Amino acid sequence: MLPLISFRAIAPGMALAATACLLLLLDLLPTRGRKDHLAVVGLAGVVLSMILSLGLWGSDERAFNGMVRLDGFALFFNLVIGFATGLVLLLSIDYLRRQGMESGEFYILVLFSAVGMTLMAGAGDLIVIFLGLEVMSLSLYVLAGWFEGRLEAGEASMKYFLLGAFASGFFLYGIALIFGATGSTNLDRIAVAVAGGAARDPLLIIGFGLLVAGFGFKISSVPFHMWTADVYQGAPTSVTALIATGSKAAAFAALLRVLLSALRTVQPDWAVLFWGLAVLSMTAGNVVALAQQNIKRMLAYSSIAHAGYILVGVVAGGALGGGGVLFYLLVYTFTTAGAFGVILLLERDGREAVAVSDLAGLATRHPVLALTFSVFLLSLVGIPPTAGFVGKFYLFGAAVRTGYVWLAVIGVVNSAIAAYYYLRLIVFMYMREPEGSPTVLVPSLPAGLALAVALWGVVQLGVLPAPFLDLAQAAVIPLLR
Amino acid sequence: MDPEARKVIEMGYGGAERLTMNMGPQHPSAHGVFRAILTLQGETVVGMDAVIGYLHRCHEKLGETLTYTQYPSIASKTDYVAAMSSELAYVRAAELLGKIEVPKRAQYLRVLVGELQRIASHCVWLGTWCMDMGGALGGGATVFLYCIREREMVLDLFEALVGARLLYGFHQVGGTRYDLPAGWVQTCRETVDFIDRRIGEWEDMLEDNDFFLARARGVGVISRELAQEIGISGPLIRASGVNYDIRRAEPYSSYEDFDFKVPVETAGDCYARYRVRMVEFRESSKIVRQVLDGLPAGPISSRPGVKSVGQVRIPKGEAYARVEGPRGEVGCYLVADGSAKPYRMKWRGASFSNLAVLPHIIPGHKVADVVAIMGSVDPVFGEVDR
Amino acid sequence: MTDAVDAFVAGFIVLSAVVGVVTYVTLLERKFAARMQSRIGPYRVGPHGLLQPIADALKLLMKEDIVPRLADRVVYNLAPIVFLIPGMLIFATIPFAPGLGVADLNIGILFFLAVSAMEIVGLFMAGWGSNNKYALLSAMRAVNQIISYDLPFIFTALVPVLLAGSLRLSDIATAQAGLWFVFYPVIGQLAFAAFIITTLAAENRVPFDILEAESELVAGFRVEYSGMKFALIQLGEYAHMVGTSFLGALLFLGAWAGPGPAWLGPVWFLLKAMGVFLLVTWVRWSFVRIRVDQILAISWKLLLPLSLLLLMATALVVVLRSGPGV
Amino acid sequence: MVPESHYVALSAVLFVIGVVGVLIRRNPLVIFMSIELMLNAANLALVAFGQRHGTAQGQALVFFVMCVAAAEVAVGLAIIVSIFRMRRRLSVDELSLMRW
Amino acid sequence: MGSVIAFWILAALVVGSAVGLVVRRNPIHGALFLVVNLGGVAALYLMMHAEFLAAAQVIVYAGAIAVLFVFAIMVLIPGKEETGPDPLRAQRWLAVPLGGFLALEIALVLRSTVFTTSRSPATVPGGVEAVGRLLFTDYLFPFEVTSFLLLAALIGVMALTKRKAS
Repeated sequence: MLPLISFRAIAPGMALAATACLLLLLDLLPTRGRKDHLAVVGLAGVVLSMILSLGLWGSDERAFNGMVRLDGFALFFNLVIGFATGLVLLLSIDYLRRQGMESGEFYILVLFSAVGMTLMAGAGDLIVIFLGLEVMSLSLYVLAGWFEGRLEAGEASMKYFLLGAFASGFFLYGIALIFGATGSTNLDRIAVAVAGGAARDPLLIIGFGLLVAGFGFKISSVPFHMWTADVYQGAPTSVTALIATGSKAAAFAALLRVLLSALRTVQPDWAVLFWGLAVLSMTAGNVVALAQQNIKRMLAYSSIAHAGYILVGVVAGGALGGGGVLFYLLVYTFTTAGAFGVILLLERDGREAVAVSDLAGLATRHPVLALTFSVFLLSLVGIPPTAGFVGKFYLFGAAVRTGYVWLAVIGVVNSAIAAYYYLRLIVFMYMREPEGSPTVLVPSLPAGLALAVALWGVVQLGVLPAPFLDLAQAAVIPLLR
Repeated sequence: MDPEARKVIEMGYGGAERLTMNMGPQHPSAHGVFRAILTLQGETVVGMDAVIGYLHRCHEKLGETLTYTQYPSIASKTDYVAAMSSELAYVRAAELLGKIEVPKRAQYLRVLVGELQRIASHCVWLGTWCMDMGGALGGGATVFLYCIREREMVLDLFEALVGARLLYGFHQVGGTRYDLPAGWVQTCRETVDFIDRRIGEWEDMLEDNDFFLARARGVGVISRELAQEIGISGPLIRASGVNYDIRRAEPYSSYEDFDFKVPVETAGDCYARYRVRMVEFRESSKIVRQVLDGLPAGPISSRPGVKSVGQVRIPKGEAYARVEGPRGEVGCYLVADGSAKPYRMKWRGASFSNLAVLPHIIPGHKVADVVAIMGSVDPVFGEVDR
Repeated sequence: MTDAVDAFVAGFIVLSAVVGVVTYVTLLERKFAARMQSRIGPYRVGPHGLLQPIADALKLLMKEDIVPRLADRVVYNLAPIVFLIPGMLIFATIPFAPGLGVADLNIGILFFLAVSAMEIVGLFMAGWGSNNKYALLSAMRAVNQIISYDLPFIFTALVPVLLAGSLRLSDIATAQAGLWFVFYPVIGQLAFAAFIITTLAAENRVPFDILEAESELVAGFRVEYSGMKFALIQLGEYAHMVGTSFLGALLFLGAWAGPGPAWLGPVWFLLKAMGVFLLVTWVRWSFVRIRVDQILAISWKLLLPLSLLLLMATALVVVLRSGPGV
Repeated sequence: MVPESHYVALSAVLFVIGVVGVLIRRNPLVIFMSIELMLNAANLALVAFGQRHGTAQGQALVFFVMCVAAAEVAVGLAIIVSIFRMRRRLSVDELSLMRW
Repeated sequence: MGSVIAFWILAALVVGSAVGLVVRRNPIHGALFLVVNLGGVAALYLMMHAEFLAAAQVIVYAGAIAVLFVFAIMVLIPGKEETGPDPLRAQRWLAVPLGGFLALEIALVLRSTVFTTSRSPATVPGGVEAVGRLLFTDYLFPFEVTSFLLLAALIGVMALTKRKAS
């Protein structure tokens, strides 16, 4: 029987994929090495995809024999992914040219990875999640090593690839075992089988464990985080931003969907597991971040810690926890993309300024940029009225409401620890004088635009979070039905 | 080949990794005993060292110990594929030194065997070159066998004339040692006509063959400047756009009597060298016919035939004689002291000078091109190493 | 259990027949090449040189078996066998007449393609194990070439599959009862031509024999082999070639179809296969070898798009022919 | 008839060997091959489970895994080869410019 | 009976080659073991009547993937084996407990109800038809995604190698 072929259901992803293919053709036009137009076209595709997502808001359907789901959850994540991709495209334009690594394939691969992310967000079947994961990862593996000729770039790419493929192996074996236990890879049918008693089957339990290992890698939660710092440091800063925001969001989307729609009936069982992962990630991430002297590495460990915070919402589950996760991912996307965007604009002695000490005295020479960076950092700490505060508030609030008080407490303590290393950056910017030649700002219109968008997001979500929170919670509802 | 296709290979073979590969002296396409030490980057040759001397037989020293009567037969052994030209160079040097007149008939006979030799030698060149490119187990072998068949017919002619098939001793100081046997002229005409037709067949077979063209065109380009700087000669320099042929530039042995064309190509690649030689085939047979038509009667030598080894004595002095061999300028430098043996002799082998161009043109080509270029240079190592 | 015995017996018979055919195919090729080159060819051993292959085999068996001191011994020694096995296995699925074959698998042609792709492993082991630069370079070339030509080879072989609507080789043969696929308008001829070209490449015959290119790489991957092992490699190569010829005859020339009683079928099949073989041989003895980069360019720029288009065109034809509703 | 559980057990053994291989080897190519071993084990399990459940779905899934494996190999080998061109020695542990 | 013997032989072959791959220091030998392993698994597919997969396995894995591995190894380390001091990778000690843990899991897996309940009697059609039909109906969407995945990989590899040429 032919499945229901619904282009509606895959419209946002199709828009991205079509744009990527269009870029492939456009890349062939002779343009004397300038590739800006590709980024602009790519951006248009991203915007189109986001508009389509908004236009489809409220639909809830299944297509292709349950392989694809079109629901608020998928659409919300399409928006998050759209923001992440769009910001990264904007940030990359001048940055790549500055590094002498401009090439049409970069933008194409960014879009390819975005397609993979939307696939993961809207997947109704484990095999689609797996394929989406691979589309995303393969593109990111290449992008991570984009700065060819730099040792750390190659190492980042290779480490990312080897560990990523290793994680895929676990993920796949997990799928195989779940298929064995339930006779299907479709999330709905798995849910039926789980409700029907397959939950106690060791096959399912082990399979699910392996699946979590695969997800854990992508969300960089401890103990699957080994790659994070190296890749964040070695990859081009704009790619780092994509890995930190889009790929993490997509992985959380798939994880959340599996947990909430297929395994909701056994929530107490997996909640314990994620409780442990959340605590480990938060604590380990923050503690190690304290010792970092490289801003990109520091942000990498911060991202591990944030994976822990988000996992708190996963543990809480339900509309409240799920909604908190979605909202926080949106916040985190703006904040992190913004923070990496600031770093990417700084140069010292003709190389990227990524050391903490490079920030010294930034406030006196570039007050606007320093202020922007401070806002992003404060949001990462979670200080009102930034978006980070609201996000954390709802995550920990959901945990408290569902009875995980200790988890919330650990989260808050961790936030306090984290404040130290974020604020240290602000201290450097405002209270230290630079040694040697000062760090300079490389002006770039597209990147400025990206920073403005990110800043708007952080402030908007911090000051007027309510409509977005409602949206996030509404998005989770379909999963819980 | 367009550069895109080259890139595919470079990508596949590990980039910076360099491999040193020894080609020869024991190698199917070493044309004897040439040794090329190739530095490969993937399939691409990035450096080449040529090693020669594996066939050194002290030929020049030998020349000092043998008399003017003895040596012409030994001169054959320098370039054993075109023995007639080497013999001629030697005896001409001796004649210049001794101011010895050569009868017209002998001059014509010398042109006759010289051009037949050119045909035979080019046959070997075409066959081996195709075998280098096409393999002993492929189309190359087919061409080789065809060419060898035709060369055999020329060798049959020489056998009827001299009694030997490879190393002749046809020339002697003052003329030639043998006159044409009865019926030889007719056989010769038929052979030349037959080979002319066969050359047409080869051209059809090769020039309509895209694979052959792909291997020959644009490969191993020798620029005009390089050709002149290195001092290559013969078909090689003519393929690089230099109109230089000793038969024309400095006629010897009555070449001025004959009407022939000196083919010149400008591309300088293997295909141009191939074209030059293919035209030379035809021009040679044209000359052969003219010789047969206009062969004057008379003595074949201004000196008596060979009676004793020491009968020729050349007065003191020195001379350099050169002739246009199939491979280019074959020169012989003689220093005489008045005795029956030269005091010093020196060969200028065409292959030796031509070979010197290889290290300049081979880097940048693929391994497979190395043998194609080598073959198109047509070296004979008896002449290189002497 | 009897099934197994039957299969074993059938396998044994086919294997013996294959070895016999392959041995004499070398003589056929040598005679054919000799004719092309105005020679006589082998003539001394037996009447008209008929015993020459046997003499060759005996000679090779008695020669000294040399293993280079620095060779990777295990790999080096295993390589000829690994090389030979696929050459023999490909005959397992070929039906020589209706119902006459070792195993008429329902994925026959896939089995054939899969097994013949395995040849590269043995080749590689030989190239690596010899610890010789010529052999190494040859193995590298082999990978480049075989990976490039596997795709067009598979695509062209799939054209008859589409036309016949089955992967089973006997079905493909019977589907040509009316019209041999080579006579199928346009598609048939193009596919057959592409098949012959890719066959040349897959079997490493001139003009695609860069991996043994004796004027450059002396003998390529088998430069260090002698005696028995050399014979095995040679046998494997010819077996592969004969097998592919049978495949070509089966896919395009109607297999056992031909005038005369049914029992003549296998004879017809053999004749057609030999026809394909001689076609390949004819090309082999009249072309010069081309360069690696040119070979790859031909594959990627010409054959691959062509075969892909051909496959799509065939699919279109099949759909149009059978009408909607499939 | 061999029960499917045997195949699953075999696949699990393969998987474990693959995991151990990834962890104890230093050569990225060998690590990568071990990962292929893991994927292969998953394939075997998928087919066996499909057999157990009486559906060809398992085989369809394996088809996708094969495609993924092919894509991964292409990208992975390109990455490894390109980084190796930068550095002569090829060992994961030596990539310690950056530490954990 | 015959199939049981065949299974054990193949199992031994597959496990042995896998161990060989992990243990041998020479990566080329490892790659050749990989070929053996993949071939063995293909034979196991045949035993489960998944003929199509068996053929695909040989063509894709043994024919292309394993060969690419061998090729990469030959390009990168001609003749060299892993040598030099072992810098003790941080997580290497994990191998033993993890291996043991996973082995324990196998034991658990085999006690799954899936194997203890009675088996569905229908034999699975393993031919191309069954798989093909599934691919173009139920799995149509993943099938199309696969083509996209391959395109992404293609572009990625091109991007990686193109920059090298320039």
